[in-house]
Order: sequence, then C-alpha cells, then structure tokens
Amino acid sequence: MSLARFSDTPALLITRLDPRSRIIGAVFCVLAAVSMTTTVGQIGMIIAALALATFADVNWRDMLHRLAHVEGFMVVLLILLPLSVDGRTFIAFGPLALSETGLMRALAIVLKVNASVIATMALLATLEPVRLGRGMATLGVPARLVHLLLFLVRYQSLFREEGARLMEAMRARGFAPRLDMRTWRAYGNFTGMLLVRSMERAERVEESMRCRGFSGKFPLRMTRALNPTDYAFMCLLGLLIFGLFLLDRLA
Amino acid sequence: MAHIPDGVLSFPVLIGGGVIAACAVALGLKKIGDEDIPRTAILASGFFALSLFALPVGPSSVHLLLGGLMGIVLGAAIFPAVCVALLLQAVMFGFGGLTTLGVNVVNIALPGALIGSLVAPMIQSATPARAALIAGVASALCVGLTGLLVAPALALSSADYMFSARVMIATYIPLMLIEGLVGGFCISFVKRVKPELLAGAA
Amino acid sequence: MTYMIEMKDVIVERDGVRVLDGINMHLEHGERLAIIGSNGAGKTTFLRALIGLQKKSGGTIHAFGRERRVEDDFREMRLRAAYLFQDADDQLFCPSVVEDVAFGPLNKGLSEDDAMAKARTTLERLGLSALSARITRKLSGGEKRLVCLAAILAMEPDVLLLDEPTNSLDAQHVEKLVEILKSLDVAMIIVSHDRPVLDRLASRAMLMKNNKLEPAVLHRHPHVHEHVHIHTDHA
Amino acid sequence: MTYMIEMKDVIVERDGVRVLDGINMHLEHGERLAIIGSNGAGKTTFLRALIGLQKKSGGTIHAFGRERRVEDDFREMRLRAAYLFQDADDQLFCPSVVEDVAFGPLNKGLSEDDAMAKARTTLERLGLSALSARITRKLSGGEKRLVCLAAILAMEPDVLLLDEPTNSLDAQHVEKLVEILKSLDVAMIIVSHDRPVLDRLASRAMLMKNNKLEPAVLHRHPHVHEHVHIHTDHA
Ligand SMILES: Nc1ncnc2c1ncn2[C@@H]1O[C@H](COP(=O)(O)OP(=O)(O)OP(=O)(O)O)[C@@H](O)[C@H]1O
Ligand SMILES: Nc1ncnc2c1ncn2[C@@H]1O[C@H](COP(=O)(O)OP(=O)(O)OP(=O)(O)O)[C@@H](O)[C@H]1O
Ligand SMILES: [Mg+2]
Ligand SMILES: [Mg+2]
Repeated sequence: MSLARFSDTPALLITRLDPRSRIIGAVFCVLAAVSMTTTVGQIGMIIAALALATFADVNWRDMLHRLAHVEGFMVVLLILLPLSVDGRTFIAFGPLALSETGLMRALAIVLKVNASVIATMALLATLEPVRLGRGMATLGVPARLVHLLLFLVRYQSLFREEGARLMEAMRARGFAPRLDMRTWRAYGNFTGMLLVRSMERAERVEESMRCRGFSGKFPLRMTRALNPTDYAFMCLLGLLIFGLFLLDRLA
Repeated sequence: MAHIPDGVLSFPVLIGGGVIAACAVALGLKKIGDEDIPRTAILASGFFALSLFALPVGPSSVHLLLGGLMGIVLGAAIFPAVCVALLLQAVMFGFGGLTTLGVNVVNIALPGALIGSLVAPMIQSATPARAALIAGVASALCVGLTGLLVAPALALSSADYMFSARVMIATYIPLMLIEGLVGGFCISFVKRVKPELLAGAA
Repeated sequence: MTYMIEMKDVIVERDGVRVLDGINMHLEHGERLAIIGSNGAGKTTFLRALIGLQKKSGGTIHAFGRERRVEDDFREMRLRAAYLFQDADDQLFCPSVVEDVAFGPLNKGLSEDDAMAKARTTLERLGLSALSARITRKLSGGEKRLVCLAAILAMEPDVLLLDEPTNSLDAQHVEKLVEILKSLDVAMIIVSHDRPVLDRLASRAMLMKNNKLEPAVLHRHPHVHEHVHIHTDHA
Repeated sequence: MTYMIEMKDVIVERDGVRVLDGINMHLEHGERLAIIGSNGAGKTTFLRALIGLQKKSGGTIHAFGRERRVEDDFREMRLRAAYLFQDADDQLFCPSVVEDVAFGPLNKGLSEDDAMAKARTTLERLGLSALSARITRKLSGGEKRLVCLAAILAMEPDVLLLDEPTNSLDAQHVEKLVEILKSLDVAMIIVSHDRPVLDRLASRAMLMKNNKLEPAVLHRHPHVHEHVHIHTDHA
C-alpha cells in the first residue's frame, strides 16, 4: 500500500523539491498547525495544507482513506470530550449533556489533527522513503539512524509479503480465527516464524556484506546543493505560516 | 491508541517526550556498533511488518504493539528501532505524528526496554514452556505500561482529557490479554526453532 | 452440471491490471488437470482465485454442489480443496513437522489427540515418519515440500491444487512425489513447467495464455535428442 | 601447486552431523567447474566453507598463493573470490541499484567518485544501465539476479562462486545470464541442478555424494527420446 504514486508524469511543484525542503517544510507546517489557538487560524491551516496537497502528487482517494483512519483513532476522545468537559450545555439528550466548551475543544482537535495529517501527506508521503532518508542524513540526523531507516524501508515490505503469504497458507488450511487457545497459538507461531525468518535473513545479509568487503563502515552519499526553487518554496511557506499566525493571534 | 497524532498533546508534554526519547535513542545507538546495524535493522523490519498486520479476532481485528518482544530481542536497540519505525509509519501511513514522535517512542519502547532487559536473561536459560510464561507476562505488562504512559501524556496535556484517559486505559485490558498470549506462544516457538534469536540482546 | 468445480467467466485484477480475463474451467471426479503457461501468465493467481484467496471482480465459482461467493463459502470449500503453495517456506509455520501436519485436521474440528494421530498416520503413509519430530525450519528444500504435501493430505481433501509441486526438487524427490500423487484417488489441478512430470500425471491439459485458459492436448512423439549426462569416473 | 584455489581433506560439521567429510578440490585459471549433487548433499555448505563463512573442523584451504585460516585471511580472499547468493534479496541491501553495485568497490578502498564510475561501467557492460537509478526493492526477480551479478563483478574478482544462478529465472533471463557468464574471463565454480546450463558453461564437473566430492565427466550422446508436447487445439 503505497500512498504516493511516484509517477513519471510532469513533476508538480512539490515533487520537484529537494527532500530537505520538504522535511523542513513539513515540520514547520505541523508545528504551526499544532500551535493555532483560534478556529480561524485552525481552518486557515487546513486550507493551507490542502493547497500544498494540490501542488503535490497526492492521490486524493488515499488521502480520504487515511483521514478516515485517523478519525477512527480519535473517536473515543472526540465523543467523550463534549460529554465530560464542564461548561454551558449546548444540547442535551436525556441525561447526556453535551457542553459547548467540550464541543469546541473537540472541534479544535479535529482541525489541528487533520491539518497536520494533510500537510505531512502532501510534503512527505509523496517522497520516496529512500530520498527521505537521504534528506534526513544531510540535515544532520545520525548516520546510524538513517541506515536503520533505509534498511527498514528495504526489508519491511519483503516481510509483509512473506507474512501475507503465511496468513494465506493458514487460511488455505481452513484456519478461522476464534477466541480460543488454538487461535492464539497459531498467531504465536505466525509471529515467531516471521521473526525467525527475519533473523535468518539478517544473517544471510550480513554474510553477503562481508563477502563484499564490508568492515563495519557505511558509505553514505551526499545530495546536491539546494536550488532556487527550494529557497523560493521555503520563503513562501514561511510567509504563509507567518500570515496565518498573525490571523490566529489577531482574530 | 498508542500512536498519538499531531495536534492532541500540549507543548510541554511534547517537549518532555522528545527530550527523553532523544536521550534514549542516543543511548541505544551507542550500544549498537556500525557492524550491528544490518542485524538490528532487519529484525526491526520484521517487527515493523508484524505490527502492521491486522490479526482477525472474532469479528474485529487487532494490531500488536510488540513492545515486550522487541525489548527481549533487541535490548536497548529498541529505542532507535521504534523511532525509525514510527517515523516511517507516520509518513507512509499517517499513524502517529511528527511532533508526537518522541512521546510515542517513549510510550512504546520504554516499557519494552525496562521489562525486556529484566526478563531476557531469565528467558535464555528457561525451558520453552517457562520462557513462554515469562514472555507472556512480560508482553502483557508492557502493553499495560504503555497504556499507563499514554494516559498521563493525555491528562498532563489538558485536564479535559482526564475522563477520556481513564476510558482509554480500560481498552488496554483486552489488548494486554491478547498480546500476552501471542507473545508467550511466539517465544515458545522461537525457543524451540531458533534459540539464538534470544541470545544477542544488548 | 455435476462438475466438482466449475469457474465461469472469472475476471481478476491485480493493481488495476487484468491478470485473468474471463476464465472458464471445470473439473470432474478423478480428473488430473494440467495447467501450463509462461512465467507471469497468471497460473498462481488462477489457483488463488479458485479458493477465494484472491478477490475476483467478475464471474462465478461453483464447487462441491454450490456457488462460492463470500469468505464463509470459501472457508468451507478450502477444507475440501487443498492448496499446495508454490513455495514451501510460505506454507510451514509450526515449530515441528507433526504439529504442522496436524494443523489442518484441527481446523476441521478434530480433537487435539485425533489430529495428532491423523498427522502421524499421514506422515507414515508417505514414508516421512522419520521427520515427524524435526523442526520445520531445518529441513532441506525437498523435505519441506514433502511435508507440505503431507500437511494438505492430512485434511483428506477431495481436490488437490498443486502449484509447481516439483520445483527445486532433485530427481529422486521428484520420483517420490510423482509416485505418491499417482497413488492418490483424488482430483487434481497441477500447475507446472515440468513437462515429463505432467506427462506422467495429467489426464487433461489447459494452457494459460493472454489471460485466458484454453484447452490443450498433451501428446507425445519420439525425438532424437542430444542429452547431457554426468557420470562419475567409476560409475 | 599453482592452483588458484585448493581444498584438502576439508571436514565440516553442522549440528554435530558431518556434512562434508574430506573434500578435495582444486581450481585452475580459466576453469569453469560444475558441482552437482542431490538436495541436501552439501553443495551450498561447500561453497560457504571455501570462503570461510562456514567453519571447518579439519583440512586446509589454499587460495591465491597462500593458506587461508582465520577470518582476516578469508576477508582478503573474499574480495577476490566473489560469491553469488542463492537469494538475491540477501545481496541487494542498498537503496538504489547503482549504490549497491558501488558498495564492493567502496569497500575495496576506491573513492566515492571512482566507485560510482566503476559501478556505472559495470552495469553498462552487462547492458543494465537502464536499471542504474532504480530502487532495488522494486526490481523483478530476474532483474535482481542480474544486478547481483553486476554487484560482484564490479569487485573485479578472480573467481566467481555461483550457487544455483539460474534458479527461478525465466528462459529469457537464463539466456542473458549464460551469455554474460560465457563472455567473462574469470574462473568459476557453478552449483546447479540445471544440466543444459551446465552443459553450455562448464569445462569440468564434480559430483557431491556421500559427503565427498568426486570427479565426474560431462558428456553428451544422442538419444531417442519420447518427448511430450502440449499443443492448443488451434495451434
Ligand atoms: N502481489 C502482486 N501484486 C500485483 N501484481 C502481481 C502480484 N503478484 C503477481 N502479480 C502479477 O500478476 C501476473 C500473474 O502472476 P502469477 O503469479 O499468477 O503468474 P504465474 O503464471 O503463476 O507465474 P510463474 O510461472 O512465474 O509462477 C503477473 O503479471 C504478475 O506481475
Ligand atoms: N542451518 C542448518 N543447520 C543445520 N544443518 C543444516 C542447516 N542448513 C543445512 N543443513 C544440513 O546440511 C546439509 C547440507 O545442506 P546444503 O544446504 O549444503 O545442501 P545443498 O547441496 O546445497 O542442497 P540444495 O540442493 O537443496 O541447495 C543438509 O543435510 C542439511 O540438512
Ligand atoms: Mg506461479
Ligand atoms: Mg544449496
């Protein structure tokens, strides 16, 4: 399930940017989204994030999918806030009273969370993870951490495919999950098998690295300098965020 | 809900989580040498892939947190491993967030690191059945501790979250059970098939 | 209309590409149907679609007397139509051989003891008793394949779906597998690139081509052939 | 005594079982030695022991003019005796193709620029330039195999150790691989079950049997043969 299309179609503005500008941009957007204190500012941030998404090669159906998922995660919080926070009653269903303050808090969270997700998706999900790793390295993230990330990108999909085939094999032999010991043991075996296979894979990869003279030092390649488009993008984004802040504080 | 998204927590909590996580990740990176990176990373890939599987349970499905198992197998390397995994997850799938990365790393990896380092030596010398029991309890405890960390992260951010935090802790109880059982059977499998996997924790 | 299995106009898409485009196929009692076709033709996808592991976007599948539509239909069907995976490593996930072989019977509802007994007799019938307590991860490739076969035969299926069963086996193991399959009295669909094996096993053949299955004829004629042999000096 | 590689009475045990029991073997310049044997005979173990990935419990290994005993000896040896792994996913661990191919040369001490240049010329020589910027994870099985070959050839080895190089490749990729290997001027040890490929490549053969390697003769004779063909009705 790749969210970005990584297409070869004529590059949109965002897809032409250096990974560094996109990482910095994403961090600033999310920080800004999180700091907005008024509904006006929060809605402004959502609009800004959506604007970014239209300049990126975002797959809108995936975007909706992802947003629905995130909302699902927060559902407990969103339902409980209007019920539990004290304040003027907005609407009452029998003994259940929804407070106005609680509703406003919930609304603020929904707006902030969605603005962050949309901005992250626009700037980073459309970035090939390998380039993300390289960008992080040039921004000063420790090399070991970057290598961990690059290996993770390389092997997690492999293990997910292996795992999916194992699951199918279980179903093909009539496995139906129930709430009994056999089900948990089957899942334990599945988990264990995938771990053992990753361990064996790790051993073989280490050997093949030794065969190519690996002595414990990783080479890491640098990327080119930022170009004017990148500077222009960061300036514009900075101005936009600054403007939204003014709006937020003055509104 | 161990993957707290951006926009829910307050700045002091985010900064606190970030600082603790940064120290722990730095410590973990120190513990693994350059030559251990491929092994750690590929094992971490296995755990990450596992955490993405929605295991059907009755009519619903669950994702495993795997904190306990990771702690047992990876040792202190759990911090950098969880850190990159959560970053990738936030970027690729939209679970968790960028500003909450630190808090989420602490919530998932800290219980694993503490309990894992405690039980790993016991598991190494135990029979498969005993190892399964220990690992099962450890896995369940890690889930519980994660719940106990998520709750104050919410409650400290805003008094409004207090009630929600309590409800959320309750949702961790069935998860503890499931993860305990699966973790126990998993370690019993590993113990019989490839005990070396449990020998190398830092 | 009393075919064991029948597929009509089945369409399957993967990543937006039509991998199967109107498949028609049927299998009668006792038949051994060979399916051939080049790499990537869609043979594995066809088998997976047949037992509902791969979602179809059109067409119908009938098996054992009724239509199979949703997961529940297929779940019941899979207990009777056993699938041998292309890669043995994907199929084995229990610690020991006997546990793996007992997994299917357990899912069929047998008690723990009965399932173990069933697993043991199946292994014995295939001459694999010696492997019973071995750890599946540490078997050689050929042994893994035979254990997978035992695992699905222990379910006493009515139909076997075999995806390249002789892959990565040496000549001896191929021989053993063919003998076992020939001795079984169940219908089979066999996907394979191995023509000599198909020749010995199959009663009918179909070719996967242009995303469709078309009838094919298995026939043989004598050939003069340069054949490479390897002999040891003192052989 | 001027063999490139020589193994004398090598013994290897795995899990307490003698998998290799007194192996004697040598390889001369320009030779292409085929190694055959049934599943589990010990062919992979033999290759691994040769370059020190598998510990031996007896015997001696000489390579490139001196004995190889400890890890440091083998480390240097592995830069000249390149091993093609059975599974390409073990070998391609760098993000992009060109980086992976440059990994060996970098470890040999070349500068970043030189290593990249070396990688590019190697890929070009094998006709794989088009793949150079691709992400390794997203290559097809056949492409992965060929890139692995490029990765070890970029180290300019004197000997190639190939473990079932044509496994799971389709006919086209097999053809390309064989052509490339035939065009190379290095000694090789080739483990394979694929007799026609060995016939085209090998200059000498040995058989792994009863945990020992014995000389074997590759020879061909015409055969009258029943050959099975599958035709479609309208073919
Ligand atoms: N996971 C997947 N996602 C998308 N497309 C896939 C996937 N797996 C296979 N395909 C495509 O589906 C088509 C059919 O694949 P399938 O595995 O059914 O072929 P096959 O006939 O079994 O080939 P082989 O002889 O190599 O096993 C191929 O073109 C392949 O590229
Ligand atoms: N990890 C392991 N631990 C213990 N024994 C092993 C292990 N791997 C292989 N063996 C045993 O070592 C023997 C030789 O295995 P090896 O892989 O060298 O055979 P091979 O000739 O390469 O076979 P194949 O043609 O199937 O690849 C086998 O009997 C096998 O059971
Ligand atoms: Mg197939
Ligand atoms: Mg081998």
